[in-house]
This record gives sequence, C-alpha cells and structure tokens, in this order.
Amino acid sequence: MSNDDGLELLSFYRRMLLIREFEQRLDRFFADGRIHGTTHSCTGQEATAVGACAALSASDYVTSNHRGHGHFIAKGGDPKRLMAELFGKATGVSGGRGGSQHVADLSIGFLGSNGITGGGLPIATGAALAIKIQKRDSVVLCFFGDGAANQGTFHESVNMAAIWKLPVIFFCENNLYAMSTPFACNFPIQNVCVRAAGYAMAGEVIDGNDFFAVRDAVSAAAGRVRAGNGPCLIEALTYRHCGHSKSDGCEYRTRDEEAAWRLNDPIANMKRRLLQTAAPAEIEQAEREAAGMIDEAVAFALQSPPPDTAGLEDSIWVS
Amino acid sequence: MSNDDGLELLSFYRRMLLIREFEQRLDRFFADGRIHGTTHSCTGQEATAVGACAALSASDYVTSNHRGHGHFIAKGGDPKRLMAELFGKATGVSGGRGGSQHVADLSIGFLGSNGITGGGLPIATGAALAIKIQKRDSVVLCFFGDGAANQGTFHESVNMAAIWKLPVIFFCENNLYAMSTPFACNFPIQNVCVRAAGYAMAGEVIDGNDFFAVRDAVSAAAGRVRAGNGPCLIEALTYRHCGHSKSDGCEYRTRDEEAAWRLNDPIANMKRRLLQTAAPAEIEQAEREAAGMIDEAVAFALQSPPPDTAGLEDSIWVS
Amino acid sequence: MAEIFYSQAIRDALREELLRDERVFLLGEDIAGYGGAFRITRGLVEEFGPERIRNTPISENSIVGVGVGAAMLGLRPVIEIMFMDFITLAIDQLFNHAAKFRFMFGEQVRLPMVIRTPGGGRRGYGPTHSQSLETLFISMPGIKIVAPATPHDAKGLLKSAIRDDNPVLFVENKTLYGMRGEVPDGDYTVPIGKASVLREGRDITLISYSQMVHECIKAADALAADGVFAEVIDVRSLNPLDMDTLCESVQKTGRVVIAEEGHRTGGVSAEIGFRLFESLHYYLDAPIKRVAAKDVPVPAAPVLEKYVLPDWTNVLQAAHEILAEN
Amino acid sequence: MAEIFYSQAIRDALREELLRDERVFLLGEDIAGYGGAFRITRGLVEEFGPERIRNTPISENSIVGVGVGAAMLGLRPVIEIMFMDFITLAIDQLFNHAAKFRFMFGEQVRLPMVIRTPGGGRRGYGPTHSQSLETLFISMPGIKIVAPATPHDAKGLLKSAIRDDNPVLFVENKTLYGMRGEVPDGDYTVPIGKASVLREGRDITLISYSQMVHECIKAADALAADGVFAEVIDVRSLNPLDMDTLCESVQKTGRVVIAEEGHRTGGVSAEIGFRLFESLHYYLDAPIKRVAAKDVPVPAAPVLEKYVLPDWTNVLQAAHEILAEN
Ligand SMILES: Cc1ncc(C[n+]2csc(CCOP(=O)(O)OP(=O)(O)O)c2C)c(N)n1
Ligand SMILES: Cc1ncc(C[n+]2csc(CCOP(=O)(O)OP(=O)(O)O)c2C)c(N)n1
Ligand SMILES: [Mg+2]
Ligand SMILES: [Mg+2]
Repeated sequence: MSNDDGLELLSFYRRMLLIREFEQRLDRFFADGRIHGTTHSCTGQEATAVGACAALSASDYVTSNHRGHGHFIAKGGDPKRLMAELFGKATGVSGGRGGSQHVADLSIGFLGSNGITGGGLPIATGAALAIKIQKRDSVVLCFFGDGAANQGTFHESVNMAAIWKLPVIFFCENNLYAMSTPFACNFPIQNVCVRAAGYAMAGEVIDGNDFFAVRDAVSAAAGRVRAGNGPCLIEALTYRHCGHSKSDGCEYRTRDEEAAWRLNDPIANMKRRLLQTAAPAEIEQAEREAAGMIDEAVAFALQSPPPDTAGLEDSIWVS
Repeated sequence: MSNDDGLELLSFYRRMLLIREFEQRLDRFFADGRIHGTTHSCTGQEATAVGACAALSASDYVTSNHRGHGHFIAKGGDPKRLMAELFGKATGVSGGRGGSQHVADLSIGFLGSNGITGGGLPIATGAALAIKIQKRDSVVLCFFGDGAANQGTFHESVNMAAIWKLPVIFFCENNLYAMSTPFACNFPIQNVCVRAAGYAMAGEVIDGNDFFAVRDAVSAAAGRVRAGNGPCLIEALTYRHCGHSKSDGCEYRTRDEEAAWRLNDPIANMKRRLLQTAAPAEIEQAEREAAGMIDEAVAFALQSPPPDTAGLEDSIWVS
Repeated sequence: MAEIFYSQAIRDALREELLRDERVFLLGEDIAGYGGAFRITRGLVEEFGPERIRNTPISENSIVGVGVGAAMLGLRPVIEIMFMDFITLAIDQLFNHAAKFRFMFGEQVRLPMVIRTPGGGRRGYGPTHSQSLETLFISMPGIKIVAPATPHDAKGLLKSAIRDDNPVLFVENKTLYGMRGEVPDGDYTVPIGKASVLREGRDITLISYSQMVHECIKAADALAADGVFAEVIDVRSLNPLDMDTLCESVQKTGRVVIAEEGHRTGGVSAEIGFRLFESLHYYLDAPIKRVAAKDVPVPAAPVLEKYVLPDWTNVLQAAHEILAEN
Repeated sequence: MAEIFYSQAIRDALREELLRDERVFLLGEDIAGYGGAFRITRGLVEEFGPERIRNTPISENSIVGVGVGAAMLGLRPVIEIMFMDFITLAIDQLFNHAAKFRFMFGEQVRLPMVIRTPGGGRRGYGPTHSQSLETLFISMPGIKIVAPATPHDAKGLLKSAIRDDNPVLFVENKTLYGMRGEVPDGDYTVPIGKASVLREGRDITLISYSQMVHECIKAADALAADGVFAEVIDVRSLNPLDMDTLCESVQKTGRVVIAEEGHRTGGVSAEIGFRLFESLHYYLDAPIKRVAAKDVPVPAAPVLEKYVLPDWTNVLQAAHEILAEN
C-alpha cells in the first residue's frame, strides 16, 4: 500500500469517478421519474469510501449506512448490479427487494447498507466478535455518519468492541450535517472523536476529502486493530455536494459554504496529485472508462428483467 | 446547607438509619415469606441517597432506579406508604400496583423508581427540559448505577441534556458491580466520569460513603446547574452490603472486599462525625426514633387493607 | 369549508393547538427548519421558535423518554418519529414507561403526549421505510391509537389527541399527505374511539382505516356497479375500538371484509375480526375475510411492492368470495 | 428417561449444542458466573469458558445486533434477554435487522440466532418484570417463535431452534423453571411448527402454550369430573402455527377456548381464533372464547396480579359458557 505505483492510483481515481458518475446518473433517472423511491447521494464523499477501502483487503469487511452506494462500489461491489437494484430489477444486488438503502454482498465482505441510522454499529461489532472467535485476522470497517453517533447503538456497540478488544474500525464520515441539522446543534463538542477517550480508544480527525490521508489513516488503524489492540475511531471531515436525499433544497446551509467545499473536491484533489505522476492521457482514459462502466451499468439495468413474484413468500425462511 | 447545625445533621443521620432499618426489616419479611416478589436492597449506599437529597430542595426532582427505596425515603417519601407498597396494600405509594421497583410520589418530586435499567435517564432529561421551558429554577437529580451507564439511553439522554444545557445532575452510584459483573468487565475505562468530557460536561468522582462529600458535591453542582451551565455528572463510589437482589449469594466478590467496605460504612462514618458535635444521648435517641418509625411503618402496612380490584380496568385511562 | 391537503390539516392542527395551549410543544428530528422528512411542520419554527419546535439528535428511544419526563411535569409534547419503522427503537420508553406510568404509579400521573408517525409503503422506499406497525400497539394497554384517512379526520383527531391526557399514537400515512379533502373552518375535534360510516350499504361491510379506507371505497364503487351495496366503515381509532358501530353494520349486512396495509398475520384485522366473530357468530352469513400485506418485508422494487401490499382489487376479490358463499 | 426440571432441560440443551457445534456460543447479561437471573446457564462458563459463555454490558439492543453480525459470519449465537420485558429495547435490531436481512438481501444471508427470554408473571415482580410479549412477534415475518410448556419440549425445541438457520425467539416462563418432567436420554429434537395434542377429547378443544397449558390441563381435569372430555392442545410454536393439528381437533369438537397469559386485546389468541373462525366457521357449535390477561399492566400486589392474570378457573368458566350455548 505505502508505495503508490501510478497504475494503482489511477484505478482508485477511476473508482472515485465511478461513484461520482453513478450518483449523478441516478439523480437524472430520479428527475426523469425513471426510478422512484429515494436515494442518498454521496457525491463529494468519494475519498472516504475509496480511501478507506483501499486500505482493506478482500477478506476484510465493511458495514455501511443509508448513504452507501460509494461504500459498496469502493469495497468492490458491481455497479451493474447496484444500478439494477435501483431500477428494481431481478439482477439487482438484493434482487430488487432492498433498493438503495438495503444492499449486501457477502462475497466481497460488504455486510450491508442500512436504512436505520446507527443500525450498522452493533452489526459491525458482532462481525468483529465472530472474527475474533474464529481467530481470523480480518478487520471490520464500520461506516457511519455524524448523526448516527448520537444513537444509543453507537455507545453500546463501541463499548462492547472496546472491552472485548475487537478488530473493528469505527469510521465516521462527518459531513457536518445530519439531514438538515448542523453538527453544532446535535453535539456539545467540537468533534465526534472527543468521545473516543470514553472508550479508551484511539481517535483521530482526518481530512476526508484527501484520498491519501484517508487511506493512510485506515491502513495504520487496520494494522493496530489487527494486532489485537482493540477498536479505534476515525473521524473523516467531508461534505456532501448534494442534498440529503432527493427532496432536499439545502436551505439549512449557505451557497458560500458549498462553494468553499467544492474547491476541496476529493476527485479534483486526487486528479491534481495524479498529474504529478500520470500522463494527462492516462487520466482522461480513466475518466472515459468510468463513464463507460456506468453506461454499461445502465444498459445492464435496463435490459434486466423485473423480479419474479413466484415463491416470494417462502423465501422468508431458510429451509 | 453549608454550616451544619447539629439538629440538621441528626435528622440526616436518622434518615440514613431509617433506610438501613427499612431494608433490613424487608429482608426479614422476604425471608419469612411474608412478602413475595423480590427487592434490591441499598444497605451500604445510604450516604449517596441522603447526601444527594440533602442538597436538594422540595421543589427539586429525583428520578431513581430499581434500587430506589433509599432514594425515595431520602427525598422525603413516607416509609409507611413504601412499606405498604411492598406488602401490596391499598395504602402503598402506588396502591400496590407497582411494588418495590415502581413507586413515584409527585408531591415530593420523586418522579419514579424504574424497573428498566437506564430507563430513568431520558425521563430525568425530559423533566429538566420541562423546567427550562417553564422557566422554573428547580433541578433534577438522576440516580443511576454503573451498569446503567452502558445503556444507549445514557448516551442519548446526556447528549440532549448537554446540547440543551438542561438543569439535570446525572448522579451515578458506582457500587463496583452491575448485578454480578465487576466494573472492569463492563467498562474499558477506570471511571464512568471519563465519559463526561464526551458531552462537554463537568464530571467528578466522589466518596459515596461520606455524607458530607456527597452533599457538598451535589450542592455545588446544583448551584452550577441552576445557573444554566448545563448538566453535570457525579460519580459516587459506594458498595452494597447486600446481594444484588434476594437470590444473590455474592459469589462474584470476595468476603475480604466486603469486610473492607464494611469498615467504610456510611452510617458509621456519619456517626463518628456526629459524635464530635452531638451528645451520645441525642444520637441514641435518633437511632430509637428511626427504629420506631419503621415499627410504625410495618404496623401501618400490616393494618392496611389490600387493594380493591373494582374499576381496575378503567383506571388505565385518564377520563 | 375549505379543501386542503392531509399534510396541511395536520400542520393546521399543530399550529392551532400551539396557539391555544402554551404547554404544547413539538419534539423530533429535523422538524424545525426542514419541517421533517415530509415537511409537515414546515413554517412552524418561524412562528413559534426553536424552543417549542425543538429539533433533536437522532435518538428515538430517548426522544420519547424526554417526552414522558416533560409530560410528567405538565407539558404536552407532540413527538414526530420520522418514519413509523423507527418507532422500533422507542418501544421500551413507549411500552414500559409511557403506557404504564399512570396505572403503575397508582393514577398519580397524567401523560398527555402524542407520537405522530407516518406508516405505509407504495413509495418504493424499501423494507425499513414502508412498514405499518400499528398492530404492535394494540396489545399494549395504556396507549391510544388513531389512524385518520382524511384531512378532516386528521385535523380533528390530532386536536383530540393533543388535548387527551393519555399517550396517543397518531398514525399518519405517506401516500395520504398529498390527498385533498374538505375541512370545516375554525376549531373542531373528532372524538377518539368513534368509527365513521363513510358509505351506507346493506350487502357487505368493508372495514378499514388509514390509506386502505380509500381502497375500500374504490372496491365499493366497483361492487356498486354490479348492484352490490357495500357499507364502508373507517375505524379511525384502533384503541379504543368502536365495536358498537362495527357490530351494528355487520348485524345488517352479515358479511365482512377487514382491510389493513400491515402484515396479514397478527394484524389489527385479527383483533377486530375475532371480536366480530365472537359477538356476531350467528349473524354472519359467511366467514369474515381479511385483506392485508403478505407476510414478508415490503420490497423496494415496484412490481414486488405492488405484489406484497394489498389494494382495492384484493378487497374486491375478497368481497366477491364472500358474496359467492350463499 | 429421566425426570428433570424445565430449567435443567434448557441447560442440558445448551450444553449439548455447545458440545456438538463449536459455532454455538452464548451471549447475555450476567450469564457466565452468575448463570443469569434465573441461573439457567449456571456452570456452563466453567466448562466452556468466558469466550463462549460471554457476559455483556447492559445494552439489549446492541447485544441483539452483535448477535446478528456474528451470525452473518457463520456463528450461531444464543442470546439471553434476562426478562422478556426488556426485549422492548431490542425491537429495532430484531424487527428491522434480524427479521429482514435474509429476505431483504436477496436470500444471501443466513441468520442462525436464538433469543431466549422468560416471560410471564405470578411472581409479584410488578409491571416491568411480568409481561408476556410474544404477541408482538407474530406480526413480524422472519422470526420463528416457540414457547414450550414442558421440560421435554423445552429441550427438544431449544435444540431445534439452535440448529435452525433462521432467527428464533425462544419463550421461556419463570413459573415453569421449577417444573419437573420426563425427558428422553440422549439427543432428540422437537420440530418447530408442530403442535402437540396432550389429551384427547371429543367435547371441546382447549388451545394454549407455555404456562397456560397447565392451566388448561387443570381445567380439563375439572371438566372430566363432570363427564366433559376436553382435548388439550399445546401449540408450542407460534410462528409457524400448526393450523392443521388445531383444525383437525376443532372439526371434531366444534368448541374452542384459546388461552394465553398475555393481554386479551391483540394477543396470539386473536390470530389463532381468527384463523379457526375463518376456516371452520361452519363447524363451530359456538363462538370461540379467549382467556387472557386483563388489558392493564401486571400489578405487583398478589391480589391484583391474581385478578389480572388468567388461570384454570377462567378457562373452566369459558368452557362452561361455551358448552352452555344451545
Ligand atoms: C433510526 C432512524 N432515524 C432517523 C432516520 C432518518 N434519517 C436518515 S439519514 C438521517 C441523517 C443521518 O445523518 P448522518 O448519520 O450524519 O449521515 P449523513 O446523512 O450525513 O451521511 C436521518 C435522520 C433513519 N433512517 N433511521
Ligand atoms: C433493561 C434492563 N436490563 C436488565 C435488567 C436487569 N437488571 C436489573 S438491575 C441490573 C444491574 C444494574 O446495575 P447498576 O446499574 O450498576 O445498578 P446496581 O444494581 O449496581 O445498583 C440488571 C442487569 C433490567 N432491570 N433492565
Ligand atoms: Mg452527516
Ligand atoms: Mg452497580
């Protein structure tokens, strides 16, 4: 991980673009009314997803939340099947049953996005307990938001992970808002990380829009966690370019704040860095590839058949 | 409060004895099978209850937990009606419906003991919110145990109290065990108070077996809290002489540990201090009075009629 | 009489009660500026300020507990749980605290508290944002339950709920927010515990509440086209249940369909149906049928969601099956 | 065959499954040294160690969530919730996570997880320690429910539950822990989803589960003394329900009492009763009656608790009322 060969970086750049492109296409499909329901776009937060997963291996696990498309793709999820899920097709990650907030792919260690704010924290803790009991050396990375940090499950789960010294990284994407509520209204403190000490846990605040800062923090953490030192908390400061969900006009934040954050776009940051090592042509190619993969994903979703209702009721049980 | 006139101290001493005597009689009634169900005795923890309530006024409020007999009596509750409640009589604090873990007396600001570990924390927070909205200058003191501090409600409630700067004192009776589980098995930290900083809240650890330490800490805290500085956390170290509940043989702790703590008996401590200011005769009189009041309470409970079942179903609603 | 949206009717009721009684205040996630996920409380913070339209962190169980504590001291909290699915987090404060305090503490306390929350699917939100969980509450004594189907009842029942001295679960419905209906001018209330007969009929009784009422009306229209006259009853209150109104109708028609959007097994229909069977056994010309969601989570994909959730066609089919039984 | 306590039967099942399958482990508050509030797991930590008999902090919702996460990775957690009343805190992880993951994630996951918890009153513990909340679970697809009445079924059903690849709620009962009964030697299981006919009879069917089964047997004895032969059926599994066995009996007797310790309104009896009414309407000689707790919290005072909770005398009375009809 530590020495960055250009090809690898290009692939991470492509993956960030893939996420951005995925979310932007989705927005259009919702706008056209070709997809209904709702979605929580993660544009602007691509570096947390890709940076964190870049520091994990295939045998590691991730739990996610409602804003999980980026996490899924970053962990190696197939954009085709995710797009199909959003179109409600049989080929979707969850066969169309889950939709945007409810996808899991155990084959890549993606233990599920989650429609319940804070719901993923105990699940990540339980997965880490299983790893410890099974004496494997995997780690679990739990993505959650600043808002989720005020759910009781945060407190209960982090405490259990700490007393049992479980291999889990609690990774908070602090994008400064929980839906419409600014961090300062939900917290009496400056950072979520202030709470790490309450669980005798290491905690650090990092720049969530810098792929390298995220990746390096997570790989260092993963090393400590794998070594059996117990959980840790990483708080990545970031910002969603979009609204909370489809129906959000963002009246609760200023256009100036948004503009300032757009100057700190994780993808632009990555590109600037890449230009030092890669040729512009390579970079453009990565950009074309990303767009192309999303075209494929859309085509795949559109061609896919709707789910079959036959046997739906029986599928509630493992028999 | 600050200058201790002897009479006042004697009355607090009497109240501590009252609690001790109350719990010890109860033990016998359970042993005799004259009361069934179960109870959580607070013998050994009289200084936290009486010390904390000594620093509150009649217009202040208390929320309690499953180990609440002492809290109730300390806040000014009538031992007669509490005894009657345990005997399941119509004259009981809750008319016999609640039993040991479910008594409230709004006329004295006792907002209820609670059978759900951690259940009282949001209730105390809500009461404090009401006080703030009503612009009154009362405070709420929330008694909870070390075990309760790991419930999600602790985290959620303390956070809300902190962001809203509510007049509530979170008073943790850390008696070193949650049922059979030692503090160190439930916590990755040395003290509950370590968590206060996570809510930008003052936190202090005090000697819970020293009436004066408890009372002075709570009156100082009440002053700050009343002044609008937001909640605080007081962690009083104490120890229950008895088992967790009726069926507990205390195999999880050593006889030596118990003996050591008995040397630090809150009532003996108070008596030693009293002997400096009060005459032995006065002290003996207080002791006789306490025993006498419990005799009365028992007589009252025994004479009281059982609750009436008529109209029980309709009493579920306020009409 | 003005024609307004169901969402507006709720907002009006909240506003009028906030004006009428200073003890009333709102508590919930993103209810202030944002107006909540469905914008029901939009505009109220500008008028009443952040103390009375109070945003909370994401902490459902303690939000309800805070409401209980505030109500014990005489305030009248109206809590919004953003989606009914999230009330699962607050069941302890609702069932072991709010529901029990009055009885358990010997009738000392009053808990005037309302929990507003939208249930229902048909929006493609998926399994954790589409549930109808009201049936969980009917087995817990101490919490009243209302589930209005029209703007008129939404406003009138919400006012009754806010003025009630007991905890009340006020079940809204996402697909009804955009529905328009006539609402009287000025102050009025709809009593908790009274069903309403929306359409009189002699041949069969269609019983439901909330969104399914409109599916029953559609089914009744289709039946009328075949000369079958269905009586359509909106239960409105699930606790207490107005069995008198239901029994009166069933004694007349002898045939019953009960429809709800929640899961078939263990639903509200089982309770209503059992009571009708029990007390009107000899009046029934055919067994009661219930129409409800299939016993699986509510899927996100439109074709699956439509398959799982009941609509007027299921009501119509059940009615036909019943009518077929001589 | 050995005669052992219900509590011992549960302990034996746990021990044998812990020996049989290393993926099985126990999670709960004070279950290790202390053995839990009712000492069911006593002695197991000495044999299996603190990793497999794992004490947790007091954090019910996350304890269940930890179980879900561990099960997703192939372990088979058996969780103890000290009193059924406290499961109210874990409803979100149970209903929005454990119950939905398999279906919602397109059948990728298996969640072999058991939640053991004792329900029931009659111990004077008061409103928050005496509830029978199993009815909350029957309306949530995705969680099986069993509620054994005897040591034999307790051991056999717990083994089936632990070997099942779905979440199973295993409902114990405080007053049954001290009950003795015959248990086969060696390994055996009782299938989930099968009711058992404890006593054959032709005149009336008494249906119940858990502790109320014994009240029904007492009532059947009293009826037998009057020459009335009651068939006594223990449902044992509340989800899935074995309607075949119930229907077969009711077709024979035409008369039914359903008894449970939970609240009357919205109880398990409503669901079972509705299904019987629906499918056997024309076989019933009289309306089904249900026997259940009154719709108030379970009080602590003995005289009140006895008044609120149902017992064999209520079953007997209901049976007499039914037999009195025509
Ligand atoms: C239990 C629960 N409460 C509320 C919601 C509604 N909700 C969805 S996302 C969200 C905000 C979450 O904020 P944060 O954790 O910071 O994540 P972000 O949306 O900022 O990525 C809320 C309130 C929910 N889905 N689940
Ligand atoms: C929600 C809930 N979980 C578990 C219990 C069982 N229980 C009663 S008291 C107790 C221990 C509480 O420990 P602590 O808070 O330290 O109080 P202490 O008993 O030491 O005074 C437990 C686990 C309960 N009553 N409620
Ligand atoms: Mg956020
Ligand atoms: Mg303790």
